[in-house]
Amino acid sequence: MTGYLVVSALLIAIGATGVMIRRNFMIVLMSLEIMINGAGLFLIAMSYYLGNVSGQVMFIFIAAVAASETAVGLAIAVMMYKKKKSIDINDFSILRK
Amino acid sequence: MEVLIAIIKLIIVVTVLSVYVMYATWYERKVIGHMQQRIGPKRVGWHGLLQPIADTLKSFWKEDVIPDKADKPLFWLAPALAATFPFAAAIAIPFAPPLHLAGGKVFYFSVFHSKIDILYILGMMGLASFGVLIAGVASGGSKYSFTGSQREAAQVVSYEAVLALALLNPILMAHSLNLEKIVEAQRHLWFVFYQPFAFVAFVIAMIAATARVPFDLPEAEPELVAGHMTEFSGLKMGLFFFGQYVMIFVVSALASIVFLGGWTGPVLPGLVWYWIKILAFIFMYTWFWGTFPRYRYDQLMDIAWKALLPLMVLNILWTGFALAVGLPVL
Amino acid sequence: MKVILLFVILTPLIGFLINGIFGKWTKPFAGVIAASALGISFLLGLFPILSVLHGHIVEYTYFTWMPFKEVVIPFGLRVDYVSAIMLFVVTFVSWMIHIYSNGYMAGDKGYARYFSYLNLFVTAMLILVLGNNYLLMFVGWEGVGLASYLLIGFWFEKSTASDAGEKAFVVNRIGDAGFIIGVLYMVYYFGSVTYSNVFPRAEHVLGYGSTAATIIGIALFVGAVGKSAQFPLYIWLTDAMEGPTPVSSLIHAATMVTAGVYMVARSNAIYSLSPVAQEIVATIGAFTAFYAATMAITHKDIKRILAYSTLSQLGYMFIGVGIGAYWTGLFHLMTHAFFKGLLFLAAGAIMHSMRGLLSIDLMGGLRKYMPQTATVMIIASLAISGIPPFAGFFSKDAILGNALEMGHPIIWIVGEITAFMTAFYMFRMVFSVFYGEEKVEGLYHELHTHEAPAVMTIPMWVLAILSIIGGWVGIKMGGHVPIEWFVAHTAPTTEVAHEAHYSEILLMGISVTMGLSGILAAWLIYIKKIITAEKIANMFKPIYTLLANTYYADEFVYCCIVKPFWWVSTNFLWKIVDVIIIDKGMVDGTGWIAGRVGKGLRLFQTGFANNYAYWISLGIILLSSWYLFVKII
Amino acid sequence: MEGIMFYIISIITVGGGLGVLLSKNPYRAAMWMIFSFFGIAGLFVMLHAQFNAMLQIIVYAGAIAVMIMLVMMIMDRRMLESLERFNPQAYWPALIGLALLADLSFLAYKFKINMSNVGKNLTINGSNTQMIGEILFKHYLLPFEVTAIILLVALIGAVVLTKKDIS
Repeated sequence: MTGYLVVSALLIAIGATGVMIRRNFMIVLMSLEIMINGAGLFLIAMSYYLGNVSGQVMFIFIAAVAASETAVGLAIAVMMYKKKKSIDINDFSILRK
Repeated sequence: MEVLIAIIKLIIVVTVLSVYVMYATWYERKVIGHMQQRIGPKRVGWHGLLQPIADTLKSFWKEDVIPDKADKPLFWLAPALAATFPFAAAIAIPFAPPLHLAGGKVFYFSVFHSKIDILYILGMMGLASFGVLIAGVASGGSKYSFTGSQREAAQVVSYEAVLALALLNPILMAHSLNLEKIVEAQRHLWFVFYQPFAFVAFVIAMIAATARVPFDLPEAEPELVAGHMTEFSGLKMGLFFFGQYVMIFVVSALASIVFLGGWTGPVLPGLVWYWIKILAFIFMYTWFWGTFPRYRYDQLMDIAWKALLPLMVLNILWTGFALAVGLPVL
Repeated sequence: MKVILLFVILTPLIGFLINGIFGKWTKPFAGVIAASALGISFLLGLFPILSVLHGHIVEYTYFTWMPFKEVVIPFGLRVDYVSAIMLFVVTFVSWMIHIYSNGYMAGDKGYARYFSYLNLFVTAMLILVLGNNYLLMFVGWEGVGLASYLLIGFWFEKSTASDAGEKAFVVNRIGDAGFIIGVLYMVYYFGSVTYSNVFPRAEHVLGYGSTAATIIGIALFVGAVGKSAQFPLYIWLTDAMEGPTPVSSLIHAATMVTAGVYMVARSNAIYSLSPVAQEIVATIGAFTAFYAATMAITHKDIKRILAYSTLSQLGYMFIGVGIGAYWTGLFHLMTHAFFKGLLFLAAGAIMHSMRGLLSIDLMGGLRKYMPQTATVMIIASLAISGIPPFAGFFSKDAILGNALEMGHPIIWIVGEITAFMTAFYMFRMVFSVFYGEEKVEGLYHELHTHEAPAVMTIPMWVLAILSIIGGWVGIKMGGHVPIEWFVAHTAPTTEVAHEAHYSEILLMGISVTMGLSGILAAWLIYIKKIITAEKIANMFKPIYTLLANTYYADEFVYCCIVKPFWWVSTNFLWKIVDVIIIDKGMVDGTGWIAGRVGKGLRLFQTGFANNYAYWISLGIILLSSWYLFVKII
Repeated sequence: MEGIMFYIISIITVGGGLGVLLSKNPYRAAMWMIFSFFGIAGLFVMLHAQFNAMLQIIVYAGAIAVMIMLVMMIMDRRMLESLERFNPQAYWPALIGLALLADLSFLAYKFKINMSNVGKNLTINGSNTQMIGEILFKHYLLPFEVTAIILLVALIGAVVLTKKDIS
């Protein structure tokens, strides 16, 4: 069991690091996906070890939410690209002002 | 033991599919030739029967050109993926009705057999487009390749949804995702009679998902030369063809299993029925190729999003409702 | 049968979908589609009705609608002795009105929209009638509310129409709250809302005369008051006359407003347990009957007269169900659906040929121009006045006779007086519209007043025939009254300890006398002109003004409810709560605090998305560390 | 046997993740991401969650990845590929990531549950799909409907965002 949980922790950590250090917005989105998958893996592993299928059901919800998150994220990316001709995350700082 | 059987099956499937693909090209050229009042391949062998072998051999000896600006690893990866995923989908397709052996055992004529066959096939079909996508990216800035890949991506995303929704109706009616169970559920009447709209939508979506005429926009010759395959040559290009033809086989088999009752049918043995149906679909592809003009790109998208998708959603609502309250579905 | 019953509901729904979605294309035959959908629905509905007549209650559960832990609510349909009557009345009268609408609405630019709404309304009404549990009934209840809102405000360009739609919606909401409370109580006590589950156990669970039964009864009755426009919540109905006239006929005469009566009759098992609730129902019914009749006397607008008379007749129905003789209420509901539907349709025909004019002051001698409409109008008026052998006589007499026998003499007296007034105002209208001389010279010529087309007159004639013979099921045959015997299977009459016996012939005689004297009075005043109406009005000036202004009910609502609200809103909510507490204290205060805090936090807001991620990650680390070190170690 | 399988698949999964983290070219990153998704699907199969494994492939690899690729293809290629790999000050966040990893792994190591039900109750009549359906539409009906609304909102949001020029 620990193995699965460690893999899940690794994925979450990798995803989080990706979100923190990458500059390319598309890769930030991908890192988010990786992170979500880490969480999903945790749920499925727990569903297996606890003998309760609820975890798998939760994964379905996670998948749906991940899909919507990607859709909105990509829409933002497209809009930002239209406006700034760039998807460098450091250019996305209009909220600062 | 089981692993051994699986490996043997795999080898057989590879061989059969390779031969099938070679002769599918011959068959298509013949049929399209006759439709256009030509003869088609005639020189190599009797009625050109050896032509595909000659073609295959030639593609082996062709010079393998790799553009300077190409992204090398991806350039290698693209044709490999384009051939692998359709093939991965094909291993779940049975090649014959399952054989009931003595002692209650069942011998399946498919390499991979599970309770969720259809989901597996859908997943692999969705992935099959990656080969094309990467081909565009890897070709090193070739406009033709890039545009072709772009179109393919948009087309696949749209039609994959239609395909899945259309499949959902028979799945609901059969209460199973397993191909054998679905065939079993159609013992009395094929689902095409219950679900004519879903069948039509599935046929349209399957042509679009395999990017053939009249939806072959990713490789529209007049505008894009050869679309995503422009920069590829020799064996690599052959692999793209292999992928596409295997894909056609997969969707044809899926359509005949899910909507036309697979190996059920009167008089003739199951195996014969099954292959008649599959070959009919493959003939349909060629027929469309010979007769239809290509759609415009916006029309393609309109068909998917404005016509097929709402129609299928309504269809599913109706099917689910009818099944829930015990009405006849049609 | 299972499928047939479902399609009784589905056919109007399909009609609604066709006209609603493809209205642009189906416009030329939208009316035909809608009417044939209703026709099919009616014919299919006959099968379950026949089955009930043979003594088999039809009930099917189609699927589980809402599975909660203990309370499982199914989606099921039920046709028993009560709902069979409703099913027949609703589908048949609606069908007639759909056919009639083909002529009435011809040329309107919202033709397809109108018919889609009409079909939606019937769908909702059928769900209300056929559902086998209270929650499904509530779906229909709200569905008819929605459809009536859409239909009343059909000509939404007119601000009065859209206002009337909103008013109907808002007033109904008060009643719905009561209904919901009743249903929730029921869930609390029974753990179920299915009829077949609740009613047999009602006596066992609640007990005779218990507070719980009274609360449920009253809460449900509040819902009925809203939907059936009884005394305090009746104000929406008269305004609702802004809709097209067939809509008034459908919604405000035959179907929706009777939903309350149906619901009380349906819940007979609960009402029978609570004499208090019954008393309230009957009293409010009697009061409304009288109160509305007085208002009908002074009004000059045909549709308003009919609206008030509807209120009055609904009051009669509530007397019927309130005294515990449920069959009388349902019986009157049925006959009323026939003759009041007919009256509204005839009024619509007049309106159609008078180009929308409705005041009885402008009409007179219309009989010569519209002979058929005049005939059916007189038949319907005779029916509502309770003249034998027309339908209204039997049902009204059954209600009043039972009221007296069950020991409610005051209600009986009020009912008889109301019967007199009913006859009077109905024939006041008939005489001033159809008899006498043309009041405005050349008006008819100018308007090209003419008889309505056949597509409108035929449904009127069908309803006219039913207005005559519809009451005959109330004649005693072979020792029992057929309709009483029929309804009593599902809704048995409450037993009373001391049953007084009065001579039936005498009671009938009194009723008939009341009706005839009302007609006579109207004849004397409006035809013979022994004394003109103005003179009487002047004689009782204060009362007349009061009545003509509908007891100042709208003004009362405005003064006592809207005004104080207004005052509290301006003086307290706005000036003190809003300005001082919320604006100064909370909004500015939070802003101030947020500003202060923000100044500190601004250091963190670098505007780089990555930096935000650091903090989130640090938060996760802190949380997991806390869990690790505090919880586990 | 199973242990070896687990290690191979874990290496694929984590390797894919690292590929996303480290690769400069976003297209290659997408490929690595798909690689990682495959690994996770494999892990799901090992955990007897066949339905979710297929869902993983269809939704993540088939739809989300294709969507990301599609959006990247709309953008200017040279701009995409010429971006700097990391933020200028990437050391601190990398440290935070490492700390997160250490923390979570330690948590995973310390985590103790009752192991008496391992692998049970995951199927009805041998079908994982049916079990999920039973639970999803009976116990989680409301969350399911809420999810549907979330998807609808995201759909509308995405359309609005891409359609209007916000200035």
